[in-house]
Amino acid sequence: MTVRVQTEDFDVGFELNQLRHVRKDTGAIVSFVGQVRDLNDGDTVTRLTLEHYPGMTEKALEGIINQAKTRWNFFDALIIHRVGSLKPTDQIVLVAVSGAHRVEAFKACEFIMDFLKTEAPFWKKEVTQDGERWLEAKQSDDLARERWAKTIA
Amino acid sequence: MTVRVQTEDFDVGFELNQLRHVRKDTGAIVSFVGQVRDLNDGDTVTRLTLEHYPGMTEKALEGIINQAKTRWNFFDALIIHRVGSLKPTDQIVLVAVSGAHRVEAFKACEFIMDFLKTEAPFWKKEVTQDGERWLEAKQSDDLARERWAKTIA
Amino acid sequence: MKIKIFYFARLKETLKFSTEDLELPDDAFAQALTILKLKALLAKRSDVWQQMLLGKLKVRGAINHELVDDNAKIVDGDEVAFFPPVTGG
Amino acid sequence: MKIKIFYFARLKETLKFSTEDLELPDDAFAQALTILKLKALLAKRSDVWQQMLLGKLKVRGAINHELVDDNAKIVDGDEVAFFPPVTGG
Repeated sequence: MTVRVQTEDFDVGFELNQLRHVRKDTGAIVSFVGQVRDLNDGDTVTRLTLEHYPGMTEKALEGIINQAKTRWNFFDALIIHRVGSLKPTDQIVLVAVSGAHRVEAFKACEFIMDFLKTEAPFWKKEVTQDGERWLEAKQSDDLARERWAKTIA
Repeated sequence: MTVRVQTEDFDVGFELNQLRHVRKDTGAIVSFVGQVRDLNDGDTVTRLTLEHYPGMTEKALEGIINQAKTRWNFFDALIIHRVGSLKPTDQIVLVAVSGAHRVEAFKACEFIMDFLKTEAPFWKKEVTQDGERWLEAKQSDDLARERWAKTIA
Repeated sequence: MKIKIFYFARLKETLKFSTEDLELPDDAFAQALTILKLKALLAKRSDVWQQMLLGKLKVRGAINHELVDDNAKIVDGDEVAFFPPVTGG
Repeated sequence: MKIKIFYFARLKETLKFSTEDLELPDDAFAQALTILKLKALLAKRSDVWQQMLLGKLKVRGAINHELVDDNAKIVDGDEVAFFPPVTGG
Protein backbone atom coordinates (compact mmCIF):
# COMPACT_ATOMS: atom_id res chain seq x y z
CA MET A 1 0.00 0.00 0.00
CA THR A 2 1.34 3.42 -0.95
CA VAL A 3 -0.09 6.81 -0.01
CA ARG A 4 1.54 10.04 -1.09
CA VAL A 5 0.50 13.67 -0.63
CA GLN A 6 2.68 15.99 -2.67
CA THR A 7 2.83 19.31 -4.53
CA GLU A 8 4.62 17.78 -7.56
CA ASP A 9 2.83 16.21 -10.50
CA PHE A 10 2.89 12.44 -10.93
CA ASP A 11 3.50 10.12 -13.88
CA VAL A 12 0.49 7.83 -14.24
CA GLY A 13 2.22 5.50 -16.71
CA PHE A 14 5.17 4.99 -14.38
CA GLU A 15 3.00 4.41 -11.31
CA LEU A 16 0.67 1.90 -13.00
CA ASN A 17 3.66 0.06 -14.42
CA GLN A 18 5.16 -0.27 -10.94
CA LEU A 19 1.87 -1.49 -9.54
CA ARG A 20 1.26 -4.13 -12.17
CA HIS A 21 4.68 -5.66 -11.56
CA VAL A 22 4.24 -6.11 -7.80
CA ARG A 23 2.99 -9.65 -8.40
CA LYS A 24 3.21 -11.84 -11.49
CA ASP A 25 -0.30 -13.17 -10.92
CA THR A 26 -1.79 -9.68 -11.27
CA GLY A 27 -4.50 -9.76 -13.92
CA ALA A 28 -6.26 -6.41 -13.47
CA ILE A 29 -5.28 -2.83 -12.70
CA VAL A 30 -8.06 -0.27 -12.31
CA SER A 31 -7.19 3.39 -11.95
CA PHE A 32 -8.83 6.73 -11.50
CA VAL A 33 -7.22 10.05 -12.42
CA GLY A 34 -8.91 13.26 -11.33
CA GLN A 35 -7.93 16.53 -12.93
CA VAL A 36 -8.79 20.23 -12.65
CA ARG A 37 -11.71 21.17 -14.91
CA ASP A 38 -11.63 24.56 -16.63
CA LEU A 39 -15.35 24.84 -15.91
CA ASN A 40 -17.21 24.37 -12.61
CA ASP A 41 -20.85 25.26 -11.95
CA GLY A 42 -20.80 27.18 -15.22
CA ASP A 43 -17.83 29.38 -14.29
CA THR A 44 -14.39 29.46 -15.88
CA VAL A 45 -11.76 28.29 -13.43
CA THR A 46 -8.27 29.76 -13.72
CA ARG A 47 -6.61 28.28 -10.60
CA LEU A 48 -7.38 25.72 -7.94
CA THR A 49 -5.71 25.67 -4.55
CA LEU A 50 -5.69 22.47 -2.54
CA GLU A 51 -5.17 22.60 1.21
CA HIS A 52 -4.85 19.56 3.45
CA TYR A 53 -4.25 18.50 7.05
CA PRO A 54 -0.74 17.00 7.14
CA GLY A 55 -0.58 13.87 9.24
CA MET A 56 -4.31 13.25 9.28
CA THR A 57 -4.50 13.05 5.48
CA GLU A 58 -2.09 10.14 5.15
CA LYS A 59 -3.75 8.33 8.06
CA ALA A 60 -7.22 8.83 6.56
CA LEU A 61 -6.12 7.55 3.14
CA GLU A 62 -4.44 4.48 4.62
CA GLY A 63 -7.57 3.84 6.68
CA ILE A 64 -9.71 3.96 3.53
CA ILE A 65 -7.49 1.41 1.77
CA ASN A 66 -7.66 -0.83 4.84
CA GLN A 67 -11.45 -0.59 4.85
CA ALA A 68 -11.48 -1.62 1.20
CA LYS A 69 -9.20 -4.56 2.07
CA THR A 70 -11.76 -5.91 4.50
CA ARG A 71 -14.33 -6.03 1.67
CA TRP A 72 -12.47 -7.23 -1.42
CA ASN A 73 -9.49 -9.35 -2.35
CA PHE A 74 -7.02 -7.18 -4.14
CA PHE A 75 -3.23 -7.19 -4.21
CA ASP A 76 -2.12 -3.59 -3.84
CA ALA A 77 -3.45 -0.05 -3.85
CA LEU A 78 -1.89 3.34 -4.49
CA ILE A 79 -3.16 6.83 -3.75
CA ILE A 80 -1.32 9.98 -4.84
CA HIS A 81 -3.01 13.31 -4.09
CA ARG A 82 -1.59 16.70 -4.94
CA VAL A 83 -1.85 19.84 -2.81
CA GLY A 84 -0.93 23.44 -3.52
CA SER A 85 -1.73 25.59 -6.53
CA LEU A 86 -3.03 23.90 -9.69
CA LYS A 87 -4.37 25.06 -13.06
CA PRO A 88 -6.99 23.56 -15.41
CA THR A 89 -6.06 20.13 -16.84
CA ASP A 90 -3.49 19.58 -14.04
CA GLN A 91 -3.75 16.16 -12.45
CA ILE A 92 -5.08 16.17 -8.87
CA VAL A 93 -5.36 12.57 -7.77
CA LEU A 94 -4.47 9.03 -8.81
CA VAL A 95 -6.08 5.99 -7.22
CA ALA A 96 -5.00 2.60 -8.57
CA VAL A 97 -5.82 -0.92 -7.45
CA SER A 98 -4.28 -4.18 -8.66
CA GLY A 99 -5.74 -7.65 -8.28
CA ALA A 100 -6.15 -11.07 -9.81
CA HIS A 101 -9.50 -10.22 -11.39
CA ARG A 102 -11.29 -7.12 -12.57
CA VAL A 103 -14.50 -7.07 -10.51
CA GLU A 104 -12.73 -6.67 -7.15
CA ALA A 105 -10.28 -4.11 -8.54
CA PHE A 106 -13.13 -1.99 -9.97
CA LYS A 107 -15.11 -2.10 -6.74
CA ALA A 108 -12.12 -1.29 -4.52
CA CYS A 109 -11.01 1.63 -6.71
CA GLU A 110 -14.49 3.16 -6.79
CA PHE A 111 -14.92 2.62 -3.04
CA ILE A 112 -11.59 4.32 -2.28
CA MET A 113 -12.55 7.32 -4.43
CA ASP A 114 -15.99 7.66 -2.81
CA PHE A 115 -14.47 7.63 0.68
CA LEU A 116 -11.56 9.88 -0.28
CA LYS A 117 -14.10 12.45 -1.51
CA THR A 118 -16.01 12.44 1.79
CA GLU A 119 -13.47 11.60 4.52
CA ALA A 120 -9.96 12.67 3.52
CA PRO A 121 -9.09 16.16 4.81
CA PHE A 122 -8.53 18.10 1.58
CA TRP A 123 -10.18 21.41 0.70
CA LYS A 124 -10.37 23.09 -2.69
CA LYS A 125 -10.49 26.80 -3.39
CA GLU A 126 -11.16 27.99 -6.93
CA VAL A 127 -10.21 31.21 -8.62
CA THR A 128 -12.83 32.17 -11.22
CA GLN A 129 -13.61 35.40 -13.10
CA ASP A 130 -15.64 36.42 -10.01
CA GLY A 131 -12.78 35.92 -7.56
CA GLU A 132 -11.96 33.19 -5.08
CA ARG A 133 -14.39 30.69 -3.61
CA TRP A 134 -14.14 27.62 -1.39
CA LEU A 135 -15.84 24.65 -2.95
CA GLU A 136 -18.90 23.30 -1.17
CA ALA A 137 -19.12 19.59 -0.38
CA LYS A 138 -21.54 17.92 -2.80
CA GLN A 139 -24.55 15.94 -1.67
CA SER A 140 -23.94 13.58 -4.61
CA ASP A 141 -20.63 12.61 -3.00
CA ASP A 142 -22.36 11.75 0.28
CA LEU A 143 -24.88 9.68 -1.66
CA ALA A 144 -22.08 7.94 -3.57
CA ARG A 145 -20.50 6.93 -0.27
CA GLU A 146 -23.80 5.76 1.18
CA ARG A 147 -24.23 3.27 -1.68
CA TRP A 148 -21.53 1.15 -0.03
CA ALA A 149 -23.44 0.86 3.23
CA LYS A 150 -26.26 -0.85 1.36
CA THR A 151 -24.19 -3.47 -0.42
CA ILE A 152 -22.62 -6.50 1.20
CA ALA A 153 -19.76 -6.55 -1.31
CA MET B 1 -13.91 7.04 -29.71
CA THR B 2 -10.81 4.96 -30.51
CA VAL B 3 -10.65 1.20 -30.96
CA ARG B 4 -7.39 -0.54 -31.81
CA VAL B 5 -6.54 -4.24 -32.20
CA GLN B 6 -2.80 -4.76 -32.49
CA THR B 7 0.08 -7.14 -31.83
CA GLU B 8 2.32 -4.40 -30.39
CA ASP B 9 2.35 -3.38 -26.77
CA PHE B 10 0.81 -0.05 -25.75
CA ASP B 11 1.93 2.79 -23.48
CA VAL B 12 -0.77 3.35 -20.86
CA GLY B 13 0.70 6.64 -19.65
CA PHE B 14 0.76 8.08 -23.17
CA GLU B 15 -2.78 6.91 -23.98
CA LEU B 16 -4.31 8.24 -20.75
CA ASN B 17 -2.53 11.53 -21.23
CA GLN B 18 -3.99 11.88 -24.74
CA LEU B 19 -7.45 11.05 -23.47
CA ARG B 20 -7.44 13.50 -20.59
CA HIS B 21 -6.51 16.36 -22.93
CA VAL B 22 -9.38 15.79 -25.40
CA ARG B 23 -11.48 18.31 -23.46
CA LYS B 24 -10.44 20.87 -20.86
CA ASP B 25 -13.56 20.19 -18.81
CA THR B 26 -12.53 16.57 -18.28
CA GLY B 27 -12.52 15.83 -14.56
CA ALA B 28 -12.24 12.04 -14.42
CA ILE B 29 -10.40 9.31 -16.31
CA VAL B 30 -11.08 5.71 -15.33
CA SER B 31 -9.00 2.96 -16.85
CA PHE B 32 -8.65 -0.79 -16.81
CA VAL B 33 -5.48 -2.66 -17.77
CA GLY B 34 -5.61 -6.43 -18.15
CA GLN B 35 -2.42 -8.42 -18.19
CA VAL B 36 -1.32 -12.05 -18.58
CA ARG B 37 -1.18 -13.85 -15.21
CA ASP B 38 1.61 -16.38 -14.63
CA LEU B 39 -0.96 -18.57 -12.88
CA ASN B 40 -4.39 -19.71 -14.10
CA ASP B 41 -6.57 -22.37 -12.48
CA GLY B 42 -3.54 -23.38 -10.43
CA ASP B 43 -1.26 -23.96 -13.42
CA THR B 44 1.84 -22.05 -14.43
CA VAL B 45 1.31 -20.24 -17.70
CA THR B 46 4.31 -19.72 -19.97
CA ARG B 47 2.63 -18.25 -23.07
CA LEU B 48 -0.77 -16.96 -24.07
CA THR B 49 -1.95 -16.73 -27.67
CA LEU B 50 -4.76 -14.39 -28.57
CA GLU B 51 -6.75 -14.95 -31.73
CA HIS B 52 -9.47 -12.63 -33.03
CA TYR B 53 -11.90 -12.12 -35.90
CA PRO B 54 -10.56 -9.15 -37.88
CA GLY B 55 -13.31 -6.81 -38.96
CA MET B 56 -15.88 -8.11 -36.52
CA THR B 57 -13.71 -7.30 -33.50
CA GLU B 58 -13.47 -3.59 -34.23
CA LYS B 59 -17.18 -3.41 -35.00
CA ALA B 60 -18.08 -5.25 -31.79
CA LEU B 61 -15.89 -2.97 -29.65
CA GLU B 62 -17.31 0.18 -31.24
CA GLY B 63 -20.79 -1.22 -30.67
CA ILE B 64 -20.05 -1.74 -26.98
CA ILE B 65 -18.83 1.85 -26.57
CA ASN B 66 -21.96 3.09 -28.34
CA GLN B 67 -24.15 1.02 -26.00
CA ALA B 68 -22.34 2.60 -23.03
CA LYS B 69 -22.97 6.05 -24.56
CA THR B 70 -26.71 5.47 -24.50
CA ARG B 71 -26.51 4.86 -20.74
CA TRP B 72 -24.02 7.38 -19.37
CA ASN B 73 -22.67 10.82 -20.15
CA PHE B 74 -18.99 10.52 -20.78
CA PHE B 75 -16.67 12.40 -23.13
CA ASP B 76 -14.49 9.81 -24.80
CA ALA B 77 -13.55 6.14 -24.63
CA LEU B 78 -10.55 4.14 -25.79
CA ILE B 79 -10.09 0.40 -26.22
CA ILE B 80 -6.77 -1.17 -27.17
CA HIS B 81 -6.64 -4.98 -27.32
CA ARG B 82 -3.58 -7.01 -28.23
CA VAL B 83 -3.56 -10.22 -30.26
CA GLY B 84 -0.80 -12.71 -31.02
CA SER B 85 1.66 -14.34 -28.66
CA LEU B 86 2.05 -12.93 -25.15
CA LYS B 87 3.94 -13.93 -22.01
CA PRO B 88 3.12 -13.47 -18.29
CA THR B 89 2.91 -9.83 -17.14
CA ASP B 90 2.43 -8.66 -20.75
CA GLN B 91 -0.40 -6.17 -21.14
CA ILE B 92 -3.47 -7.50 -22.97
CA VAL B 93 -6.08 -4.78 -22.92
CA LEU B 94 -6.61 -1.14 -22.02
CA VAL B 95 -10.06 0.36 -21.61
CA ALA B 96 -10.20 4.03 -20.63
CA VAL B 97 -13.12 6.42 -20.26
CA SER B 98 -13.02 10.17 -19.70
CA GLY B 99 -15.82 12.32 -18.40
CA ALA B 100 -16.77 15.35 -16.34
CA HIS B 101 -17.37 13.29 -13.20
CA ARG B 102 -16.19 10.00 -11.78
CA VAL B 103 -19.40 8.02 -11.31
CA GLU B 104 -20.27 7.89 -15.02
CA ALA B 105 -16.67 7.17 -16.01
CA PHE B 106 -16.44 4.25 -13.55
CA LYS B 107 -19.74 2.75 -14.70
CA ALA B 108 -18.96 3.09 -18.39
CA CYS B 109 -15.47 1.57 -18.03
CA GLU B 110 -16.76 -1.42 -16.06
CA PHE B 111 -19.67 -1.89 -18.50
CA ILE B 112 -17.33 -1.85 -21.50
CA MET B 113 -15.06 -4.47 -19.88
CA ASP B 114 -17.99 -6.74 -18.98
CA PHE B 115 -19.31 -6.65 -22.55
CA LEU B 116 -15.87 -6.96 -24.11
CA LYS B 117 -15.36 -10.15 -22.08
CA THR B 118 -18.59 -11.71 -23.35
CA GLU B 119 -19.20 -10.27 -26.84
CA ALA B 120 -15.94 -9.27 -28.52
CA PRO B 121 -14.53 -12.07 -30.71
CA PHE B 122 -11.21 -12.84 -29.00
CA TRP B 123 -10.03 -16.30 -27.96
CA LYS B 124 -7.18 -17.18 -25.63
CA LYS B 125 -5.02 -20.28 -25.75
CA GLU B 126 -2.60 -20.93 -22.90
CA VAL B 127 0.63 -22.88 -22.86
CA THR B 128 1.15 -24.48 -19.44
CA GLN B 129 3.45 -27.26 -18.16
CA ASP B 130 0.77 -29.72 -19.39
CA GLY B 131 0.70 -28.36 -22.93
CA GLU B 132 -1.71 -26.09 -24.78
CA ARG B 133 -5.33 -25.42 -23.87
CA TRP B 134 -8.06 -23.12 -25.10
CA LEU B 135 -9.56 -21.12 -22.27
CA GLU B 136 -13.18 -21.82 -21.43
CA ALA B 137 -15.61 -18.91 -21.15
CA LYS B 138 -16.36 -18.19 -17.48
CA GLN B 139 -19.84 -18.19 -16.05
CA SER B 140 -18.76 -15.34 -13.76
CA ASP B 141 -18.27 -13.19 -16.87
CA ASP B 142 -21.80 -13.93 -18.07
CA LEU B 143 -23.10 -13.02 -14.62
CA ALA B 144 -21.04 -9.82 -14.61
CA ARG B 145 -22.67 -8.81 -17.89
CA GLU B 146 -26.14 -9.70 -16.68
CA ARG B 147 -25.80 -7.25 -13.77
CA TRP B 148 -26.26 -4.44 -16.29
CA ALA B 149 -29.63 -5.75 -17.46
CA LYS B 150 -30.97 -5.31 -13.93
CA THR B 151 -29.85 -1.72 -13.41
CA ILE B 152 -31.42 1.31 -15.00
CA ALA B 153 -28.15 3.22 -14.95
CA MET C 1 -26.19 -18.87 -53.43
CA LYS C 2 -22.63 -18.20 -52.35
CA ILE C 3 -21.50 -17.58 -48.82
CA LYS C 4 -18.16 -17.22 -47.10
CA ILE C 5 -17.55 -19.08 -43.84
CA PHE C 6 -14.89 -18.42 -41.21
CA TYR C 7 -13.90 -20.71 -38.34
CA PHE C 8 -12.04 -19.56 -35.25
CA ALA C 9 -10.13 -20.86 -32.24
CA ARG C 10 -10.80 -24.51 -31.34
CA LEU C 11 -13.03 -24.95 -34.40
CA LYS C 12 -10.39 -23.71 -36.80
CA GLU C 13 -7.74 -25.82 -35.13
CA THR C 14 -9.73 -29.06 -35.05
CA LEU C 15 -11.45 -28.73 -38.43
CA LYS C 16 -8.22 -27.49 -40.00
CA PHE C 17 -10.24 -24.89 -41.87
CA SER C 18 -9.99 -21.17 -41.30
CA THR C 19 -12.18 -20.03 -44.17
CA GLU C 20 -14.06 -21.43 -47.14
CA ASP C 21 -16.38 -20.28 -49.93
CA LEU C 22 -19.52 -22.36 -50.07
CA GLU C 23 -21.83 -22.48 -53.08
CA LEU C 24 -25.31 -23.95 -52.69
CA PRO C 25 -27.98 -24.52 -55.35
CA ASP C 26 -30.70 -21.87 -55.17
CA ASP C 27 -33.38 -24.25 -53.97
CA ALA C 28 -35.88 -24.23 -51.13
CA PHE C 29 -33.18 -25.30 -48.65
CA ALA C 30 -30.99 -22.34 -49.55
CA GLN C 31 -34.00 -19.97 -49.42
CA ALA C 32 -34.64 -21.01 -45.81
CA LEU C 33 -31.02 -21.26 -44.71
CA THR C 34 -30.34 -20.43 -41.06
CA ILE C 35 -27.30 -20.75 -38.81
CA LEU C 36 -28.67 -24.02 -37.39
CA LYS C 37 -29.40 -25.49 -40.84
CA LEU C 38 -25.93 -24.55 -42.03
CA LYS C 39 -24.41 -26.21 -38.96
CA ALA C 40 -26.40 -29.37 -39.72
CA LEU C 41 -25.29 -29.33 -43.35
CA LEU C 42 -21.61 -28.94 -42.42
CA ALA C 43 -21.92 -31.58 -39.68
CA LYS C 44 -22.57 -34.18 -42.37
CA ARG C 45 -18.99 -33.84 -43.63
CA SER C 46 -17.52 -36.17 -40.97
CA ASP C 47 -17.68 -37.21 -37.33
CA VAL C 48 -15.25 -34.44 -36.40
CA TRP C 49 -17.46 -31.81 -38.05
CA GLN C 50 -20.50 -33.32 -36.35
CA GLN C 51 -18.76 -33.21 -32.95
CA MET C 52 -17.48 -29.68 -33.38
CA LEU C 53 -20.66 -28.07 -34.70
CA LEU C 54 -23.42 -30.04 -32.99
CA GLY C 55 -21.56 -31.61 -30.05
CA LYS C 56 -20.88 -30.51 -26.50
CA LEU C 57 -19.00 -27.37 -27.49
CA LYS C 58 -21.22 -24.33 -27.47
CA VAL C 59 -20.79 -22.81 -30.93
CA ARG C 60 -21.72 -19.20 -31.53
CA GLY C 61 -22.52 -17.85 -34.97
CA ALA C 62 -22.05 -14.46 -36.58
CA ILE C 63 -23.45 -13.10 -39.84
CA ASN C 64 -21.70 -10.15 -41.44
CA HIS C 65 -19.81 -9.42 -38.20
CA GLU C 66 -22.88 -9.47 -35.96
CA LEU C 67 -23.42 -12.10 -33.27
CA VAL C 68 -26.66 -13.95 -34.07
CA ASP C 69 -28.61 -16.88 -32.70
CA ASP C 70 -29.28 -20.26 -34.33
CA ASN C 71 -32.44 -19.08 -36.09
CA ALA C 72 -30.84 -16.16 -37.89
CA LYS C 73 -31.39 -16.28 -41.66
CA ILE C 74 -28.45 -16.48 -44.05
CA VAL C 75 -28.75 -14.93 -47.51
CA ASP C 76 -26.62 -14.86 -50.67
CA GLY C 77 -23.31 -13.07 -50.19
CA ASP C 78 -23.30 -13.30 -46.40
CA GLU C 79 -20.13 -13.74 -44.38
CA VAL C 80 -20.82 -16.37 -41.74
CA ALA C 81 -18.53 -17.29 -38.84
CA PHE C 82 -18.53 -20.07 -36.27
CA PHE C 83 -16.58 -19.94 -33.02
CA PRO C 84 -16.63 -20.96 -29.35
CA PRO C 85 -17.74 -18.52 -26.62
CA VAL C 86 -15.30 -15.61 -26.53
CA THR C 87 -12.52 -15.33 -23.93
CA GLY C 88 -10.78 -11.99 -24.53
CA GLY C 89 -10.02 -9.12 -22.18
CA MET D 1 -5.13 20.69 30.54
CA LYS D 2 -3.35 21.63 27.34
CA ILE D 3 -4.59 20.96 23.86
CA LYS D 4 -3.48 21.97 20.38
CA ILE D 5 -6.06 23.21 17.90
CA PHE D 6 -5.79 23.43 14.11
CA TYR D 7 -8.12 25.29 11.77
CA PHE D 8 -8.38 24.62 8.05
CA ALA D 9 -9.76 26.07 4.85
CA ARG D 10 -12.52 28.67 5.27
CA LEU D 11 -12.15 28.58 9.08
CA LYS D 12 -8.42 29.27 8.97
CA GLU D 13 -8.93 32.04 6.44
CA THR D 14 -11.76 33.80 8.25
CA LEU D 15 -10.51 33.35 11.82
CA LYS D 16 -6.97 34.15 10.71
CA PHE D 17 -5.72 31.32 12.90
CA SER D 18 -4.13 28.18 11.61
CA THR D 19 -3.09 26.71 14.94
CA GLU D 20 -3.03 27.55 18.64
CA ASP D 21 -2.12 25.97 21.95
CA LEU D 22 -4.94 26.26 24.44
CA GLU D 23 -4.50 25.82 28.18
CA LEU D 24 -7.56 25.29 30.37
CA PRO D 25 -7.80 25.02 34.16
CA ASP D 26 -8.21 21.38 35.25
CA ASP D 27 -11.76 21.87 36.48
CA ALA D 28 -15.05 20.08 35.92
CA PHE D 29 -15.50 21.85 32.56
CA ALA D 30 -12.16 20.54 31.29
CA GLN D 31 -12.88 17.07 32.64
CA ALA D 32 -16.06 16.92 30.55
CA LEU D 33 -14.71 18.68 27.47
CA THR D 34 -16.19 17.59 24.13
CA ILE D 35 -15.95 18.89 20.58
CA LEU D 36 -19.26 20.73 21.00
CA LYS D 37 -18.24 22.29 24.34
CA LEU D 38 -14.94 23.44 22.87
CA LYS D 39 -16.77 24.99 19.91
CA ALA D 40 -19.04 26.84 22.34
CA LEU D 41 -16.05 28.07 24.35
CA LEU D 42 -14.24 29.35 21.28
CA ALA D 43 -17.44 30.90 19.89
CA LYS D 44 -17.41 33.36 22.84
CA ARG D 45 -14.29 35.03 21.44
CA SER D 46 -16.21 37.22 18.95
CA ASP D 47 -19.11 37.30 16.52
CA VAL D 48 -16.87 35.95 13.77
CA TRP D 49 -15.89 32.96 15.88
CA GLN D 50 -19.53 32.44 16.82
CA GLN D 51 -20.55 32.53 13.16
CA MET D 52 -17.78 30.23 12.01
CA LEU D 53 -18.10 27.55 14.70
CA LEU D 54 -21.81 27.58 15.52
CA GLY D 55 -23.30 29.24 12.44
CA LYS D 56 -24.59 27.93 9.13
CA LEU D 57 -21.29 26.37 8.11
CA LYS D 58 -21.17 22.69 8.93
CA VAL D 59 -17.98 22.30 10.97
CA ARG D 60 -16.39 18.88 11.32
CA GLY D 61 -14.05 18.01 14.15
CA ALA D 62 -11.10 15.67 14.42
CA ILE D 63 -9.23 14.46 17.49
CA ASN D 64 -5.71 13.12 17.02
CA HIS D 65 -6.26 12.79 13.26
CA GLU D 66 -9.54 10.88 13.51
CA LEU D 67 -12.85 12.35 12.33
CA VAL D 68 -15.20 12.51 15.33
CA ASP D 69 -18.69 13.78 16.10
CA ASP D 70 -19.72 16.65 18.39
CA ASN D 71 -19.94 14.43 21.47
CA ALA D 72 -16.40 13.07 21.25
CA LYS D 73 -14.42 13.65 24.48
CA ILE D 74 -11.23 15.72 24.44
CA VAL D 75 -8.48 14.94 26.96
CA ASP D 76 -5.18 16.52 27.97
CA GLY D 77 -2.59 16.51 25.18
CA ASP D 78 -5.10 15.98 22.35
CA GLU D 79 -4.67 17.51 18.93
CA VAL D 80 -8.04 18.89 17.89
CA ALA D 81 -8.93 20.22 14.43
CA PHE D 82 -11.91 22.10 13.02
CA PHE D 83 -12.71 22.29 9.33
CA PRO D 84 -15.56 22.44 6.79
CA PRO D 85 -16.75 19.29 4.98
CA VAL D 86 -13.91 17.99 2.83
CA THR D 87 -13.74 18.60 -0.93
CA GLY D 88 -10.70 16.72 -2.21
CA GLY D 89 -10.31 14.20 -5.00
